[in-house]
Amino acid sequence: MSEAIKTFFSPSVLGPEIFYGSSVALFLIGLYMVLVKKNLVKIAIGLTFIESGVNLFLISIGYVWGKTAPILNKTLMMGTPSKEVVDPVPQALVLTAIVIGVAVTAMALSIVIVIHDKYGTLNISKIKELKW
Amino acid sequence: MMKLLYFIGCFSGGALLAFLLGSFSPLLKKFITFLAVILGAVLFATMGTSTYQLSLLFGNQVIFGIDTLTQFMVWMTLGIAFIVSLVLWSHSELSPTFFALFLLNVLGTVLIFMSRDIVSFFFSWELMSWTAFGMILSDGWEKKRSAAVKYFMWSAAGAYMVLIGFSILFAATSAIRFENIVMSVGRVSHGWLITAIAFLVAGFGVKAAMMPFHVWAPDAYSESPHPFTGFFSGILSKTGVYGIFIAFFYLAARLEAVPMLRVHGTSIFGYIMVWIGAITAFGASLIAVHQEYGKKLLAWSSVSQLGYIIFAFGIADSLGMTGALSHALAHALFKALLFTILAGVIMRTGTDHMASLGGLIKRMPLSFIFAVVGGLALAGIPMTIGFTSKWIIYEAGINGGYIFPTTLIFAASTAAFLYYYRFVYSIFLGPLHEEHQNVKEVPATYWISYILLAIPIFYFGLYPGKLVGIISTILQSYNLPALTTYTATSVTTPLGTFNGMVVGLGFGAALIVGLIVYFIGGRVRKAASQTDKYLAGEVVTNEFELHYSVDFYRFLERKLSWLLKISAQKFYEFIGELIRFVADINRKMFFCGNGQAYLYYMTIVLTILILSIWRIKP
Amino acid sequence: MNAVGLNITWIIFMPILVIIIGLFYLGAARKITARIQNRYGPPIYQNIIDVIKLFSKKNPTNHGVMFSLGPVMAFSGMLISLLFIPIGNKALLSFNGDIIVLLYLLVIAPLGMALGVGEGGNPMGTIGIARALTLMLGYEVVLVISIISVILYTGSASFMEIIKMQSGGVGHWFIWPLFLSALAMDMALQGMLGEKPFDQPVAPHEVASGPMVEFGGKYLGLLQLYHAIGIVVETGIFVNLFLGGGTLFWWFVKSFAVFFVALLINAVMPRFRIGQAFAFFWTYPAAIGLIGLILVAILK
Amino acid sequence: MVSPILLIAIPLFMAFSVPIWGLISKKLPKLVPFFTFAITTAILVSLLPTLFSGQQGFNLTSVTIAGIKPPYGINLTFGPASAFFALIIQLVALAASLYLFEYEPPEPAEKFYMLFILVVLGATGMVLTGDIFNMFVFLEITSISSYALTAINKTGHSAEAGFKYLLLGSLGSTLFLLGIALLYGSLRTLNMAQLSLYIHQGHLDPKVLMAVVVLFIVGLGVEAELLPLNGWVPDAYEAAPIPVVSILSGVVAKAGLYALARVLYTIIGIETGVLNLLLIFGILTLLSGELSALRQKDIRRLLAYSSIGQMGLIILALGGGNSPMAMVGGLFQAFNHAIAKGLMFLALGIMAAGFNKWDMESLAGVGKAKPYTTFLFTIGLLSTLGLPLFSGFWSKFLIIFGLVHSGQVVYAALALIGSVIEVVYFARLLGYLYGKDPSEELLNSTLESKKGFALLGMTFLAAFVILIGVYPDFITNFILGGTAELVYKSFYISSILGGI
Amino acid sequence: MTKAKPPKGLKGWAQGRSLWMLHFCTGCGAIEMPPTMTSRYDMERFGITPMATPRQADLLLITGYLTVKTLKRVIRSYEQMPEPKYVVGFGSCTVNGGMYWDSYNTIKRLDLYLPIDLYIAGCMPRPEAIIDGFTELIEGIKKGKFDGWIRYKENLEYYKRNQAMVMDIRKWSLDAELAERIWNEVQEERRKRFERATVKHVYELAERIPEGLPK
Repeated sequence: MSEAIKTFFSPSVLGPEIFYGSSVALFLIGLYMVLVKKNLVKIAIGLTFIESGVNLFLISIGYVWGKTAPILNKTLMMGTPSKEVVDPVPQALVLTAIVIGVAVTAMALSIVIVIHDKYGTLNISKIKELKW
Repeated sequence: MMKLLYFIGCFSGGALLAFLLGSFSPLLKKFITFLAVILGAVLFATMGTSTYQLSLLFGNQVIFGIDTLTQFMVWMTLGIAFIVSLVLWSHSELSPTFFALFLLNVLGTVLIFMSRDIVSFFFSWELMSWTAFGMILSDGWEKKRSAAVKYFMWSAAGAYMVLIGFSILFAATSAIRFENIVMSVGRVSHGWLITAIAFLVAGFGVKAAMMPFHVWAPDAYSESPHPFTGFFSGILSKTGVYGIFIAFFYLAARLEAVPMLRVHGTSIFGYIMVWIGAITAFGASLIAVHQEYGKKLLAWSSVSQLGYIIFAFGIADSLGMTGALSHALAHALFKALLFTILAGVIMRTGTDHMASLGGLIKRMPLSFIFAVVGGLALAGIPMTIGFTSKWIIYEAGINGGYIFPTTLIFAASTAAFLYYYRFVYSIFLGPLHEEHQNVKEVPATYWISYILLAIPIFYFGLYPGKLVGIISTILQSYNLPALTTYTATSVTTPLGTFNGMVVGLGFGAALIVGLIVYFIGGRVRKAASQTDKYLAGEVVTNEFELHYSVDFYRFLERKLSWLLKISAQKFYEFIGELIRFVADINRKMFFCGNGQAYLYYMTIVLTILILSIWRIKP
Repeated sequence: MNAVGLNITWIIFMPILVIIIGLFYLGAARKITARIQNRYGPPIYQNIIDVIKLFSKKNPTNHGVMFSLGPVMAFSGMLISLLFIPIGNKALLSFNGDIIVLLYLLVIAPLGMALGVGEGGNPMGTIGIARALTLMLGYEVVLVISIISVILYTGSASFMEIIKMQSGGVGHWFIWPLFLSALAMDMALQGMLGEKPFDQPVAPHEVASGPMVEFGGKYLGLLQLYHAIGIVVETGIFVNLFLGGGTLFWWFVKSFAVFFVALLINAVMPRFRIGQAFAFFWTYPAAIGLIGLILVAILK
Repeated sequence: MVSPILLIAIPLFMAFSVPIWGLISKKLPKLVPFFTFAITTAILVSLLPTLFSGQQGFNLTSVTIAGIKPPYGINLTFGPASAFFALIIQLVALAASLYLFEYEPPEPAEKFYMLFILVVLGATGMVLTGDIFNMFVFLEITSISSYALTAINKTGHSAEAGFKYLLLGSLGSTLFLLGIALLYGSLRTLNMAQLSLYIHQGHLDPKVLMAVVVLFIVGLGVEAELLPLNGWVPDAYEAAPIPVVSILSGVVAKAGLYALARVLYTIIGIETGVLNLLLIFGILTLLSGELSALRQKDIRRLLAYSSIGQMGLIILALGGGNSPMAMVGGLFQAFNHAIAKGLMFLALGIMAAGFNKWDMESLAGVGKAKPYTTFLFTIGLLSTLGLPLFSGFWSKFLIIFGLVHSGQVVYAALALIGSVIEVVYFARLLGYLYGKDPSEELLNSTLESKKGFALLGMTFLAAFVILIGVYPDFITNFILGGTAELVYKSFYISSILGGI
Repeated sequence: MTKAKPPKGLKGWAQGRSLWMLHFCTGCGAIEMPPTMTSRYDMERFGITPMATPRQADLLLITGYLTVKTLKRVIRSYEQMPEPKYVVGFGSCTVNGGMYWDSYNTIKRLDLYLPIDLYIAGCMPRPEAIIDGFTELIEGIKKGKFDGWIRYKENLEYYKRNQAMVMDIRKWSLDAELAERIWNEVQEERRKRFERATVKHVYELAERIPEGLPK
């Protein structure tokens, strides 16, 4: 089963473009939500979409087909680690970025709650008391 | 080095002390100001002609130097500053800030004349500009705001034009000292040189109230604190004149070399300045004729007189330069005198609305006498310094062949009689108003300052050669053409001669003859009362308005309305409207308040930039 | 030494002579005007009688020190101007000042009078002064244009130089080459002399003789003297600039001829309104003068 | 051993220990920011002498973290530029923290202080770090704390402003992250020196490089208040509490500016033509900011727009980087702007204290009601206008000279037109402040004498303004060093990587 | 105190030969003046010219009847003239009221209020008569015969009292103090007379005829 999946996702079939493509797709979906949707919550979700797209892009940079996770164990210590594991740095980056993304989303949603309390609406085009 | 620091420290320390201690005692602020000016003058006297270096920016040496021109201008400045500080003894109501800013202003003005490099020049220039603004505001009230803002805006615009001119010169020559710029100005291309000098002249022209950059001047002069106005109009405008002199001196020789710019035997800049000066003088004096407020009238008159100076600078030969510099001094003296007198009148009566004044000769005879003296100089009557300088300017204009501008200048001078008579008549002559029956003469500080100002006015009028001598020395030290045909009492130009002493003695003798004839005539009867006038047998009471002073030259105004309608003010107001419109559009577009719109802008910028990447060739 | 002594004597006697001749001018003016109007007219020395009478009047009203000083200053100012204009090839003081100096000396007199009138405080007097100054703004421009064209033509602003250049007979007078300038200046002269159609400042029917309204007795006497000198000086400028000066006799003949032209115009013309007069000066005479000036500038 | 790490470590510790202090005494958390910044400022000042040694006249130290040397480990760089910006941040933060002594923050107060310290911490981290991803992290720390601080009032306005800020800020930082990803994907390193070296050696496709530039400019432009990305600025400045505003303009914006300068100058390099972009962005930001302020009635918004204009001027100066003069002017202006704007906002806070109306009409005549505060405000204002005797004069002078020197006369002229507009609205503002009589309400508001500590902090800033205005050489060495560090890539690279 | 005398000799001659007149064109005499001044009779032969203001004038012409209202202005103008000054009355109206003898608002005898130097009789006098009168005036002035202004000064109180009978002199007199005093006296007198007034007295008062003649 895992072999089948492996084959299906192998570069010979789809290539690494699938990751880039889907990250761009995520980014664009997020952008669409952010730019078109009027609901604050949807906009917040759009932001997370964009973030996910960027995160996917980041991690797919470092992914090398057929290598293992960058966890040092005895097997790896025997050979040359750099040739057998994927690049560990993007993974670390993505972990950090995800955490940050969560924080931003939480922040956004908490502000949305306040806005809903005070304005009674979530429509972004009605929330413009501060202007000019 | 140390002397310069003492000099700067004297003024800035005085300013600090006046600011800090002034709120405790009004006497202290006046005393400190007075002392600082005197001390500064003493220090300056000990400095002689020398050069000082200060390490200021990035360890660069900025240069302050004193030469004959500097001495001339600085003594003028310190003299008028002394007059102002003297007059200020009677003005406790002004805030300590005013006194502090006044000292800083004097310092800035003096440093302008002393600076020998771009950095220190611009530093002093800006210092002088903003302190003057502060002074307008420190005395400030509701209605003065617009005048102050207008002044500040224009002086900033002027300063920035100067800055651009200087920075072009710097970029082209990599030198900040004037002497180095002169040495390497040959490397500058013609285009840049013309741009630089255009910016410089326009920038200095703002300060010298050159049309069409004059619109700030009447308002600012008339709204500035009354004792200070004489300094403001007499000296601060001269910094612009000085700047034009400097710009021309350092760059004109280079411009002369450009053949396509030569018109009428001189560079086209000179020609343009002659015309601008003439139009400024003529237009401003026509406007001055129709003013209803004394300060406004004198302010427009200042603009007009500065037009004479610009006119003379444009001619730029020995006569023109001499005329310009001597008129700079003349204008400083008589305008300071007239503004100080007006300050006294305002102090005593509380208004400068000419129709509300009148008949003050009965209560303030001294002020009247000196108003006549100042007016004689303003109108350019022989025996006063005003004639000496104007005469040289006329001769320069005719001698240089600038016939039409000279005609305009003459007309401006005639218009000066018109507004001057209106000024002195409406304020001092005519019937005395009921509410001014108990007005007192100005205090001693005032009339001492009148006398101090009147002495040089007459001295240089009777000894025109002395004035020309001073200026010739200055011009010779700059290797400029100088007028050399003069004796102590007379000046000779290619066209004619003027002997101040002969005119003075002759007029004195004529006056004696006139008085003898007068006393032959026997006794006179004093008028029974103020209303003892011929009014077709009618008797009027004091309440009846007999003071002919509103719309004094109505008939003239009617005939000239087409000319007076042309207004730079309206043009600038249109520009201002336009800018406000653009500002509002900008504000409502980029800061519309909708968070999503901001994201749109971000996306658009991102898209445009990303798309523009494809244009990059690898 | 002798020449200097003569000069000083001349300087002292000249004014007296000019005053008397000026008063005769005024008398002649009245006589001529009367004859034009088919009247007999007063004797030609009538103005001398008037002056004597005016100085003999008692207790004219005085409104203050400046009021008294005004006519004195007017008289003295005219007197000093007189010394700066060469009369009959006699230079007097005119080596010490040129035409422009004279132009500004000429201003002292009206200014003094204006200050005196001002202290008189009569609104009609002030209106007269305002009119006079407006008129002055009008004709001064024309005058200056003409004078500049003469200076441009000769290259000198000194009277004696200009007169010297015109020596050698009628054909050398500048009125021929500078005809347009001379014409413009003559128009300006009409305003300067205050003859009709430019007598708005003193118009007796409108402002009760304008500036003179409060002056009586010796004040008026001084002003009469001032006026008498003024006529000689003002016509003298024209004579010196355009008619080539001349010996004493011919100088006064020419001067009177110039005045006579003004008188003829005066006798037959009504009065302009002040605005019209001002506008007139800035249109036709100024245009004529400018054309003349341009011609000089081109031909020179 | 004093190490630059302490500049980050101490605030981090203090920030999270605020609740503990709160347990001891309710009043103690108030003091924590001040003491934190006092300590960090002291550390910074004690570190300054090490900067000015060595052959070039200045020195750049690289501090490794956890013992792994760059380019493999994360490092902090402590050079003149970093130290200069750190100094700006610490000075403003110190003055603002003094203001907090008499300030009643919105509840929960402890979190307010915590976030307050975190913003400064993040900004300090941004200017000190030598690793680009680390910079992203610190950027996020700064910006998330700023969102929270902006919205902390819990009013509708503050929430709205906070949300707008969050929208733009998070999208911007995501784009920044994307740029980092592109760089890492191409060059496989995150160390800035290494990146700089590789780019300099031409290992990067120019198109990718430009894409990275675009992403960085747009990403960091949100913090640096570039034109179309600055919609949040006036709103946040209007809605946030005054100490936060001074921090936003003096600290956050400067950190964003530093990041932009560091990334574009050191990593990308000016030879790639980024300067034109900066010039265009700069001039548009400048003109838009000044024009928007022209008819503004609310003083907070006015200052916000003015702040935008000033940032535009700095960006413009950075765009004139062909001439070191403009660059020096830009950095100098960054310093002046931070100090002066911080001063103005703090003074404004006292002017409107106990009164809470911020439009010109209500505050008219405050010069008579609260003379000393208004005096300090005026000093900041005059410095912003670039008038002599105040520090702003020198920076504006240098910027214009530098711009013209680098051939950008038109930009210089446009910038000066913007300055004239600035003069107009500030002069009008001064007219209001001094020209009228104060209203009854204003006279009855909180006295300025009750705000002694805040005034102390502001006096401290004002003293800096005047000191530098009178004697600019007090700080110019520092700025020259900073300029050199930013512009001379080889020096930076060799200092970090130990020679090439 | 030496008594003032009219000028003689050169002064008198000049004064006579140069009479500047201020003509108060109150009645039909005004019609007779233009022919006298213009081509036919040409008064300017004698140096007589019209002047616009009393300050410059020597001669005050009252050319016809005077109402009380006009009288005030005439007095004011007369007092403003410099000395020596002469007054000439034209026609019978100035002598005794003429055809206005019973008018309620004209004055009948001008010499009660102003010192008249010369009357020219007639209703109205023709230009020939006027010329004749002026010639006599000129000759008289040359000889120092006319001294009206001196009489006016010496009998000022008398004239003022007479004037006070018909008008409020306080406002119209140059010498304000004297006018005030006389006015108060006259009013006091009047009040007393009203207190003991009968109908007959009231009629008398209404006629308002002053008593006595100047010495």
